[in-house]
Amino acid sequence: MVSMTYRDALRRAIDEAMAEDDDIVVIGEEVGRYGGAYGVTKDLIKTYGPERMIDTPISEPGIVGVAVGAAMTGLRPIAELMYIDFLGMSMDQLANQAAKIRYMFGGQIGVPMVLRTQGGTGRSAGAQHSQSLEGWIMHTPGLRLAMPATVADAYHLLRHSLTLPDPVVFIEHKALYAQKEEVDLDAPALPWGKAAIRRRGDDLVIVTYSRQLRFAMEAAGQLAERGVEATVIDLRTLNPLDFDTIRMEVERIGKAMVVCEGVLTAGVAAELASRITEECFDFLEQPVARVAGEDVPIAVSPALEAASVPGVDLIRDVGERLVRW
Amino acid sequence: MVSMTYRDALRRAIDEAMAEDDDIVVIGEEVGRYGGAYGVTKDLIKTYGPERMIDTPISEPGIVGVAVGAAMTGLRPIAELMYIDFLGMSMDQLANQAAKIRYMFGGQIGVPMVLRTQGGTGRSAGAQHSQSLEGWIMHTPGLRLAMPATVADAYHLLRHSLTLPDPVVFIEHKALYAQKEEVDLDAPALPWGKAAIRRRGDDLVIVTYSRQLRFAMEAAGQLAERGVEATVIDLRTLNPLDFDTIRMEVERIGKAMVVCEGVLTAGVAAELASRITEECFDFLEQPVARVAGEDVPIAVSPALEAASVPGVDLIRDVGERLVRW
Amino acid sequence: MSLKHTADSGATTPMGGSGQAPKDHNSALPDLYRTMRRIRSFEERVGELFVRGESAGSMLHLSIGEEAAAAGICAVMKLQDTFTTHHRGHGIFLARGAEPRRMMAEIAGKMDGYCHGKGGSMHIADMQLGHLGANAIVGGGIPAVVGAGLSAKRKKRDSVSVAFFGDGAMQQGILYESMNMAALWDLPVVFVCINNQYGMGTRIDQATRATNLHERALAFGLNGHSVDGLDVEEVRNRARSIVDEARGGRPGFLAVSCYRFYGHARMDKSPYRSEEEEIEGRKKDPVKFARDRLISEKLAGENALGTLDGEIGKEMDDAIDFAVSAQAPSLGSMFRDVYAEGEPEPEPLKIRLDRVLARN
Amino acid sequence: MSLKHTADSGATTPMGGSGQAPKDHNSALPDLYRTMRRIRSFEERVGELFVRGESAGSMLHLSIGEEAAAAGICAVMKLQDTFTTHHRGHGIFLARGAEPRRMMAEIAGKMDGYCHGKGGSMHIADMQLGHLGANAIVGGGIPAVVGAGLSAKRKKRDSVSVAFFGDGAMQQGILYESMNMAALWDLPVVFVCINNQYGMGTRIDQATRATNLHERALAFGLNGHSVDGLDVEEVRNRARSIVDEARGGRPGFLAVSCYRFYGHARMDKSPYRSEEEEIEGRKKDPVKFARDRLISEKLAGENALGTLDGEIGKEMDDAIDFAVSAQAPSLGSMFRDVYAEGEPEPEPLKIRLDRVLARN
Ligand SMILES: Cc1ncc(C[n+]2csc(CCOP(=O)(O)OP(=O)(O)O)c2C)c(N)n1
Ligand SMILES: Cc1ncc(C[n+]2csc(CCOP(=O)(O)OP(=O)(O)O)c2C)c(N)n1
Ligand SMILES: [Mg+2]
Ligand SMILES: [Mg+2]
Repeated sequence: MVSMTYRDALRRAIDEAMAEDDDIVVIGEEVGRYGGAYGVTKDLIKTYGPERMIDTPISEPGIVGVAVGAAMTGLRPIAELMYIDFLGMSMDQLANQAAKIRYMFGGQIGVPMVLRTQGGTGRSAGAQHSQSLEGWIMHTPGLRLAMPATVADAYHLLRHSLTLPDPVVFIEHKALYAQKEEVDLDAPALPWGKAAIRRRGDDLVIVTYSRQLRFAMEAAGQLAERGVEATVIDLRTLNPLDFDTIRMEVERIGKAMVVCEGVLTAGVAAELASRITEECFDFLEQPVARVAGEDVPIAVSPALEAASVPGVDLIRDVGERLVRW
Repeated sequence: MVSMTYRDALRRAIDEAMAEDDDIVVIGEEVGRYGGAYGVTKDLIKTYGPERMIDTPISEPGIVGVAVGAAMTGLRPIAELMYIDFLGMSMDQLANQAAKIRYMFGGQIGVPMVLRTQGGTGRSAGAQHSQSLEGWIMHTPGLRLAMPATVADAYHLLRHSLTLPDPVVFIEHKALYAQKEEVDLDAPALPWGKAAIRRRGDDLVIVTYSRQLRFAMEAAGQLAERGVEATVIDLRTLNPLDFDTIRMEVERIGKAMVVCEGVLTAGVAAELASRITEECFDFLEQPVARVAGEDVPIAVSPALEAASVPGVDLIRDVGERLVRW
Repeated sequence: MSLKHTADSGATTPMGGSGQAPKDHNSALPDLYRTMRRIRSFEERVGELFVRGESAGSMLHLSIGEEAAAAGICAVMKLQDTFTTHHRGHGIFLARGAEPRRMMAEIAGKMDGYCHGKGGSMHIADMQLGHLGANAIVGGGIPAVVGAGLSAKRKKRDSVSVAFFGDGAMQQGILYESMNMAALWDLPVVFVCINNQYGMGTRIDQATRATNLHERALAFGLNGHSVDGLDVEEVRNRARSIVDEARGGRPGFLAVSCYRFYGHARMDKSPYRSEEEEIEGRKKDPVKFARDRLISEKLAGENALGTLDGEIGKEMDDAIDFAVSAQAPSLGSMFRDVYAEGEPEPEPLKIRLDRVLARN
Repeated sequence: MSLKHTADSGATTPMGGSGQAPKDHNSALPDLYRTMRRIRSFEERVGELFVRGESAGSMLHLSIGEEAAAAGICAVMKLQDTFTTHHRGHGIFLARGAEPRRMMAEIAGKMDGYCHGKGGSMHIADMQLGHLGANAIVGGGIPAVVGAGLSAKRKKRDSVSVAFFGDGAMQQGILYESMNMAALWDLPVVFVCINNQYGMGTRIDQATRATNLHERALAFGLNGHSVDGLDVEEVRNRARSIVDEARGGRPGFLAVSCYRFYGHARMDKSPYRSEEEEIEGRKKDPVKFARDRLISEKLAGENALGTLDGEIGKEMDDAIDFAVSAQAPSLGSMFRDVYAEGEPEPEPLKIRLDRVLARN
């Protein structure tokens, strides 16, 4: 066991994968000399040189498009969008090209690329640098979607993403980079596509991912002090979605809450809640509670920013009311 | 009452609005001389000239961005994306600019523009010209979203959109343009934001919009022959969403199906189903059935294309099973 | 990649003979003519397929009038080279050696097509021939060649990647991002703009003030040129130096001017341009120009050419027959190839609904 | 629009006197110096606000070293003109006449800021001053000026719209789409690239091979120029003709070269460039250059300038005090301004959950 940050685990995953697989190149703004806006690729250029740590101009549509072409011709690019908020510029290359190429071309070829990016609130960065846009990705067939919440998963999910035949959107959370955990990265990991049960209880199921897992775990701890025991499921990947694990727990317990940072309407929380409801209807004592971002842009004001996404208190209160009702 | 196509109703709405409001300009590819790829703006250039029917280069990000700037400075642009599939190129200007400007700038100014576009299957146009991407829009706070299913609504919703203070994404369906109905456009219309109950029954509620309304109505007709009476709700707008109408019918009937053409996962059907479930849980005898597009890209093969989105048979069968169960 | 096509590698001479293509300038013309004639005939058959109601949809964009760009540029590409095309790419793909049968079957949306009926005319591709894909998004296929150029450079493949697109795409920002990166990284990449004067109904001078298209490439540091697309040999010669220099790491740009003989797609009757203009435009016929020159330079006789044209016509008729009688894809194939083989397929809605509706 | 700022319209002279700004060339310098000095002092205070932990976040981009672009270009804009800026736009906004207090309050995320604490440094705007908004998306604010140009032309407002952006945005495709449309439609629009040599940690020659930035504008048919950003009078003169021609319908482009004195944002210590380079770069100090010239040309004495600088310093200290003591926005304001006044606000999650959890 070593103590490691989420940032360093990501870095180690990239480093090891690049050492093993010569075809991996990193393509993005400030990924090389600068070492990444959040330091994830720091110093990798010293090992792999500028040919593999490719600093690009500020050209988001182009970056993703270049990665698509590279992936089709034998490389395994890690493209980076500095903020997921820039997805709107790249969505054509991602959703119309990367996601559809295998299908449109009748299975002739795939696009084995990883699009690394980060999202979420926490830095007073305002409406254009704080979004959680995984909903757009989850709604796009052909794209895998990984959202690690823990240090170990930052490592394992990224390593695994770099072996997959199809494009993976890999979304980190900006507020997690400095998070430290004791990890043994050589211990066997959960398989790709499998959700992790981070805590077991009999009163309530909380389904979540990415940074909201931290809040959910803290809320679950507070709930336990009040005699409410929650199961907390960390989805790890949204595509594939491990519904079996959700089903098992919801059918066992009968009460569920889903927690996402992205805005409520037509987002991931809606998918999770409706899927749970349609598949576990007869087991549900209560409607699934959706806890998600408010349907507003994110303000720069730290107070407004924090209030516009779920936090520990809200999760705890909703959990308590779900169970006590 | 006159007989009119959806296309002509749209055209009339634009024509009348432009005649009344000098600030309206149309900005898009082939909107002027050509008259629109689907003929909606045919000959309007004869009345309004190239200064108001502005043919643009093929520059989707730019087109939306230009409309944003025009809307902020006193015009009321109707920007056109020839296919909603091109949204991926324009999403930054739409979601990061148009949708957020009023909020980011503290309410100083709005972006009163309408983004007209069309989506859906029906022309063997393949994966990049057949999508239903309203889910991305509905998941973006700040954007209004209208999706007319009928000829009268094509007219009324577009007229109303052209009076609103905020950006409206107005999505037509390519398979509806030639649809003809008897309409009296001078008769009072349902208010903006109000859903229409297109058929009343006591056995089942079908919630839908755009072209799927046609299929739902036909399915409801077939269900009636089998003794099942469905209420069919046409949402007309997804933002605002008239949940009161849905609630009233679902609470009365207890069985609901939602029908969308966009892909199932994390789309509009998920929002509608989870909203219905969370608000009407105690009235539901059954889980809400989600009928939506398959989680695949759209193939060019007409057979595959048709099979990948809901049709009359599927809606009818699901309706019957929901009720008989 | 194993390639079979009619590029530099030679193979058969156009007059039906065998052996290496002659090396000197003039005698490449028969090959080029044959390529262009095949394109022309193929496109005419695509029109016929549509009229017979056997095409998948009407979004069929014919490259009649643009054959010299396809033939001239593909002639200087090598086996290992790759490319992407726009929506009007049949001719390029044929010039590269595609099989008309499989192309026509794809255009008809059939199982035996290059993409098993999923891609159609606008999303046809073939990795065997280095065809990284046609694209229905104007400009959408452009950055991929920069990625392919990166691969080629890194893997020392000595291959060039060529993006083919129309004049309309000159107004898409992604072209400039792509050219800038290609220049910055010294990539073996060529950008080819087939300037047929129109983007749908918009004439090039209605889309931009800057109609000397290659000047934009120069401003980004590329090796930029323009050439008239009437004379295929001129196109080929111009392309050769550009492609060769690109292979050496100096990315290039070539605008080939020509005229789109017919409507934008099958439903378009081009009401936005005059008949006189069309008559004038169609005089810029690269197929006729090459044929006339073959005769005037005594490289081929009228009879031999007539025979050749007839053979090509039969080949293309056969492609139609093949396409029409080919099978539609099975419904089950709908869920295939969303993800790689071996990955679980997306669950069909009906199975999900069965489970939900028949619960417990 | 009612505007109050220090542009062409004159108003107060920089030395604290009143009356019209002098009309001849040399004597505009005091005005320009005062504007630049105010920018410099303001930006220094922004740094201080951050160090004191009173700023909203650390994404604060100082324009120290770039003052001549802001002052020189805003000096030739008219009351009715509009503009957008990039994320490094404090100086431009100040040059246009913004109130330091309300700016600083916005940067602190407070209710009394220009955007009531919702926009912050990167999304500040003021319709009164024609500021259509700063933008945190590199290139994101560029096409809006084309739209503003359309409005101006259609409404015969005789106003120009100016997009300010960095050298990094020169590699964003949307710039070319925007320039192309501006040229095509003869719009009163100017594109101003403030080339501070870096996009974050990437030096301009690491982002492009084509560092003569204005050549790209020329290739799209614009009136393109470059100017050194050391001498504010030179910038102003160059800008004047470009802005004037734009007003007449000939869109322009101006690249102003300068040096970003400090890190990209507050957390960046610029490890990617050498100390020598920074020392060299900071020698291109437009504020010092103008101050020296004021003295050498006897337009102002050392004492008067010292007094002026001191007054400006106090003004900016006051802005910090104002910002620090201003109120945070109320939580309820979170739901305000998503849609226009009078439209229903989005339902807060807690209200929804209350209903769901306490049903019947
Ligand atoms: C991004 C995008 N915008 C618009 C269209 C619609 N469209 C298809 S082809 C075309 C014209 C393209 O013109 P050009 O690039 O010159 O190619 P050509 O058709 O002349 O070969 C347009 C506007 C599209 N398919 N993709
Ligand atoms: C679309 C987009 N890509 C990347 C970023 C991250 N980013 C912010 S500023 C910046 C550098 C911009 O450089 P330049 O345009 O030269 O402006 P400067 O910071 O030098 O003023 C980058 C990469 C962003 N905000 N938006
Ligand atoms: Mg063209
Ligand atoms: Mg810069």
